[in-house]
Amino acid sequence: MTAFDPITALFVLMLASFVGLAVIKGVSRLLHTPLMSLTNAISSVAVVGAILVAGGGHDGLPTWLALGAVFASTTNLVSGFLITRRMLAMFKKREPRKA
Amino acid sequence: MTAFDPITALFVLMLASFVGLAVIKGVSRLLHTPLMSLTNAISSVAVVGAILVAGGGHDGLPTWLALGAVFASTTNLVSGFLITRRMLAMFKKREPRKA
Amino acid sequence: MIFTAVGAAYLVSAILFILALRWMSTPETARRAVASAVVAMAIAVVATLARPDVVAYQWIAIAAVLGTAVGIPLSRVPLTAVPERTGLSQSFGGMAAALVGTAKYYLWLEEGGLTPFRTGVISLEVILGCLTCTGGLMAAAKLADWIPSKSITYPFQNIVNVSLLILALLLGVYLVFNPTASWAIPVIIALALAFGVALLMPIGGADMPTVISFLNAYAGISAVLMGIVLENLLLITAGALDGASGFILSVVMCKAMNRPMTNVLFGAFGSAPAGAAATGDTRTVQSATPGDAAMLMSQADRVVIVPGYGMAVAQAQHRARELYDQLTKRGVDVRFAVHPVAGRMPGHMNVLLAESDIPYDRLAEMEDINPDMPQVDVVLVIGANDVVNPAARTDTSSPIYGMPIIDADKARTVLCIKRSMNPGFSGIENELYYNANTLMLFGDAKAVMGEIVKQLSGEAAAA
Amino acid sequence: MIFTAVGAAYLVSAILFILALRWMSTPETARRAVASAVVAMAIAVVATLARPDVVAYQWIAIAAVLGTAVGIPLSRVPLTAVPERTGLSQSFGGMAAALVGTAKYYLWLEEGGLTPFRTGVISLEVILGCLTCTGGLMAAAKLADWIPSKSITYPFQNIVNVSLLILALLLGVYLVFNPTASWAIPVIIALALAFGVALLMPIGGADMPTVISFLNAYAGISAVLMGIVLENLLLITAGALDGASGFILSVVMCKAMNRPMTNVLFGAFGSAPAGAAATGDTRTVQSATPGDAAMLMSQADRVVIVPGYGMAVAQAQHRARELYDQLTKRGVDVRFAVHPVAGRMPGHMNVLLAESDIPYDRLAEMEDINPDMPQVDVVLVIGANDVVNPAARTDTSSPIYGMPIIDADKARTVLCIKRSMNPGFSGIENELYYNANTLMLFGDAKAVMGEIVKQLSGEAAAA
Ligand SMILES: NC(=O)c1ccc[n+]([C@@H]2O[C@H](COP(=O)([O-])OP(=O)(O)OC[C@H]3O[C@@H](n4cnc5c(N)ncnc54)[C@H](OP(=O)(O)O)[C@@H]3O)[C@@H](O)[C@H]2O)c1
Ligand SMILES: NC(=O)c1ccc[n+]([C@@H]2O[C@H](COP(=O)([O-])OP(=O)(O)OC[C@H]3O[C@@H](n4cnc5c(N)ncnc54)[C@H](OP(=O)(O)O)[C@@H]3O)[C@@H](O)[C@H]2O)c1
Repeated sequence: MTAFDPITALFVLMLASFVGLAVIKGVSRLLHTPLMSLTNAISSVAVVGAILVAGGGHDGLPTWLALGAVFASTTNLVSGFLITRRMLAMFKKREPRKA
Repeated sequence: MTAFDPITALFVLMLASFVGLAVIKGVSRLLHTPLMSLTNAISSVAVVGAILVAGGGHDGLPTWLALGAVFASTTNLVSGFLITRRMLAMFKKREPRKA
Repeated sequence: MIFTAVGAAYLVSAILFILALRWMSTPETARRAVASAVVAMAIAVVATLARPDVVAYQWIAIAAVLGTAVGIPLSRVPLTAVPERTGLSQSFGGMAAALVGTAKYYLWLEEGGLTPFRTGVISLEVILGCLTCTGGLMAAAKLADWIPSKSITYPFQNIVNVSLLILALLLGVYLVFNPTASWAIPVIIALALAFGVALLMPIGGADMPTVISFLNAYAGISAVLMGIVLENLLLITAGALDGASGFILSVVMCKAMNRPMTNVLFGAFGSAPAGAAATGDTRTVQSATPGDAAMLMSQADRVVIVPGYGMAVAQAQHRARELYDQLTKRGVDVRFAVHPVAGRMPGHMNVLLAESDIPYDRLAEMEDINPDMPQVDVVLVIGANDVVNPAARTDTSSPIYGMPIIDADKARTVLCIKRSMNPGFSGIENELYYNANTLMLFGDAKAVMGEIVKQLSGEAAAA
Repeated sequence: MIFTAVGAAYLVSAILFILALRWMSTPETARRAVASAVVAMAIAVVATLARPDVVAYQWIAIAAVLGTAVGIPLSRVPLTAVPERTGLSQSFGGMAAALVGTAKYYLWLEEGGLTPFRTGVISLEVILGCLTCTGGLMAAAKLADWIPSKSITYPFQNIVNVSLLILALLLGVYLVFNPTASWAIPVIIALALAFGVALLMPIGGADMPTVISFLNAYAGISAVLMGIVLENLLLITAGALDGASGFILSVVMCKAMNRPMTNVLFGAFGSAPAGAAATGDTRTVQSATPGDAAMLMSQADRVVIVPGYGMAVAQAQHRARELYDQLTKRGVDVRFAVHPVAGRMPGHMNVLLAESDIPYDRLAEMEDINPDMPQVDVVLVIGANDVVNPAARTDTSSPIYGMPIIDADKARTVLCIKRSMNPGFSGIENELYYNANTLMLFGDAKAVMGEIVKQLSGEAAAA
């Protein structure tokens, strides 16, 4: 789609890495476990790549491989977001129930 | 030169802005004045753009305008770096001379 | 036009992903973080489906439904199984990258679109994806005890491992110069898959968390490579975020364990430190009963609870909550001191304690609580060992020397719950147990804690 | 191939720029920051000159030599003139952006390369560049007193200003739909230049620092737009860094002055607060002589010096250093309390004190020193006013209410050096001067400080 050259890709990669390092450093230590599952979920945006290949209207092996990738990434996507939400819901400041 | 489309430009801009906000927030308050002159100097990388237009082998008005830009950016470049260096050289931890 | 719209959607999606990670900076904003990431993902997927070059939907839908069907149960695992879930997830991520890379290779082979640059990147993507795939699987299997978690070694192991990787890389280089030599692809895949297994073989189960964190970084990098292959800036950005997260968490773990980064970065070769395990010490320890412990704590002004891996194993976090309630009711000031590498993954204790509904403002970090330790009446150590081992401060010959610890030994009285005198993760003795102000409470953490709570509530009922 | 090499050079250059800003995080690493930025710039320029589409060098060399000739003296200005230098530099930056945008427009006009997108971005670049150019110039002129620095207002001023900007923008929109309507370019330039002047007219000299910081952000954005026009990722990145810096410094200033961002963001229309200037107060203040001050401080254990704008005006920083030396020699603990907006630009005091060789570990930030104030024997306020005005804490009707201040009034004794009872920047009375524990030292800061130092050193010589 977009015009593209390797240097542009590297530029974006470089900047995104700096952004990543900066934001992750700011994450509360309390939340390192949910952070791990959230970034797992985020990296399952690879599903976009899988859809692009699987949906290209080709036949044969490449499509089947890409469908495998759709499956694998969807798994990550769903389980990653759900478990992150589940874990985060546990963090409460004030005591909400009587034990 | 590089293949280019507006979305790519915006992507780079967005990421660079996040990087900028993150690194600038980390700058020591002690150094806010030199920071101002350093970023001035850095933004004088506009000289690259001026050179591209001025050196393109065209004639007439555009070249003269671009040469004006080369002059203006070089001024910033030189004075920005020199004054930043001068200011930073003043920051000393231990007392280096007898007053 | 439509491509510009899709590009704009990807841009918005990338911004939301970044904001999501920024919002993970405090628990208050963290729920917004998930919402933002979900929206970002939805935008990305919808925009992709709307692209004119995506024409076949039904199989994608089926694969997505299957993925969801597997994903939902995977998200319901008990919290103690989170490390293995993460390993599995890394494995799936690597698999996806490898599959897409391979698929794209064959597509370009048909269409004649292969350039040296493209094959080079595809090779890297496939290698990294495959090794993450089997590596993550192995890590998950060892953590879940599906396979023996102990370190498996054999002669020339390192040479074999390195050769597998070098062979795969050489084939990748060969492909750069002969992009259409398609026979090399399956060989690369096989080599990389084997390398992932071989890499994890010598690593003991206890070292898995660090490995998983590195695999996280690898999975991120393979997503970046996929982005380069597919010329997709969103994938590059998201992959870089994932990679940075894996990298930083690994650094945090290594630092908190005082182990050099390089040690783990270069494949975590080598086994977990063997250490001088329980060397038939003849010194005696003082033990106490849950009743004594209940008495001591109920009379204290300030109690600090130090949870460790043993609390996770015993699932004793709910008992800890009950103890917290009982003591708080009596006006005792109770706090939890959480060491950055207590347990088996970063933030492990925080999640467990949050699960049992302990308000997170009662959790203190090591640096904040250590200065207060001399004023603490009772420290209760629940299944923690290395993170309270004073040898880290004093004994230069100890493998954990230099690792920052929670100064439990500086409190007036220390109570330690564990099942035996066995060492913890690092396999070394703990002086703390022999101190004059230390009392041992032997037994399973859940059972002992239950006893203590029963004493306290019985006492309360009697009063 | 060569283009890939140039792109790679730009990539390295961008990385070095980012690292440079990261290294500004501490004074220790700051020198590395400049070195890294210089290298980055050199790489970028050399790579650009090496591009095959850059063919004519001699005029560029001449322009660069001229620029250097102007730049060197500009870097030698006294430190008190740094704000106006910054304004001038923003002005040059804006000019460069506007010139390149215009030049590119005419080139594309000849070559037929104009697209709606390109003309749109060029228009924005030219507008922003031009307004930054005249705005920066005006700010510099007001700060340097080349023109009267007071706020100049006339009826319907805001309407005139906004109309100028809107007209320019409308012409830009017209150009998007009629890219070749080249007559519009000079008109846009004229309007934007006029807007820059008009925008700065009503703003008093004292408000200039905030305006300069915003111009910084504007200059950054115009560099970004230039990068988009020239399809150059390095320019986009560097411009964004500059923009972010201007933006954050503005936020810091606004916050420390407790003024809403929007107040300044939308063009800083309106004049500096007029305030209720010295309202012929009948209360009396106690004044003291430099001799008293010398005595008081030499007998103190802990002295805190609070510098302000008056110290900069009087150039009294070197006397402050001498005082610091004299007191330190006597075993007095001397620290400097630096308010974030003391003086007239962010970090102003820090640079002046560094110039006079005061070690920067003796400079304390407001938040750190305030809790210690009740234990301080003597606070010496040198030409500071608003930043020590207790009305900010207590008087809800005060224009500076809510601005965080240095709690000088909580010290045992407060000495204030200033020339009169005139108010400071915000034009309001300062209760501090009337306090029972405050002694005024009237006179020029340099002269008074000189006296104090003379007393102390004379005393030292006599002893
Ligand atoms: N958090 C991370 O990210 C991470 C990652 C990698 C490695 N590590 C390492 O893991 C270690 C963590 O330290 P830690 O102090 O939390 O744990 P530890 O040193 O491994 O000690 C755990 C203790 O819990 C006891 N225990 C086990 N099961 C129990 C049960 N059911 N009931 C009661 N006690 C039980 C064990 O003693 P008994 O067998 O006698 O009961 C053991 O001594 C550190 O060495 C750290 O470097 C952490
Ligand atoms: N730093 C920034 O970035 C920035 C930016 C914009 C605005 N501001 C504003 O500037 C103000 C800074 O506060 P401040 O306390 O540093 O300064 P200030 O409130 O402006 O007060 C300066 C004082 O110094 C005295 N003074 C002037 N020349 C003197 C001389 N030669 N010798 C002795 N005293 C002299 C003046 O009193 P006399 O006339 O009686 O001598 C005046 O009261 C704040 O209101 C802040 O909001 C700062």
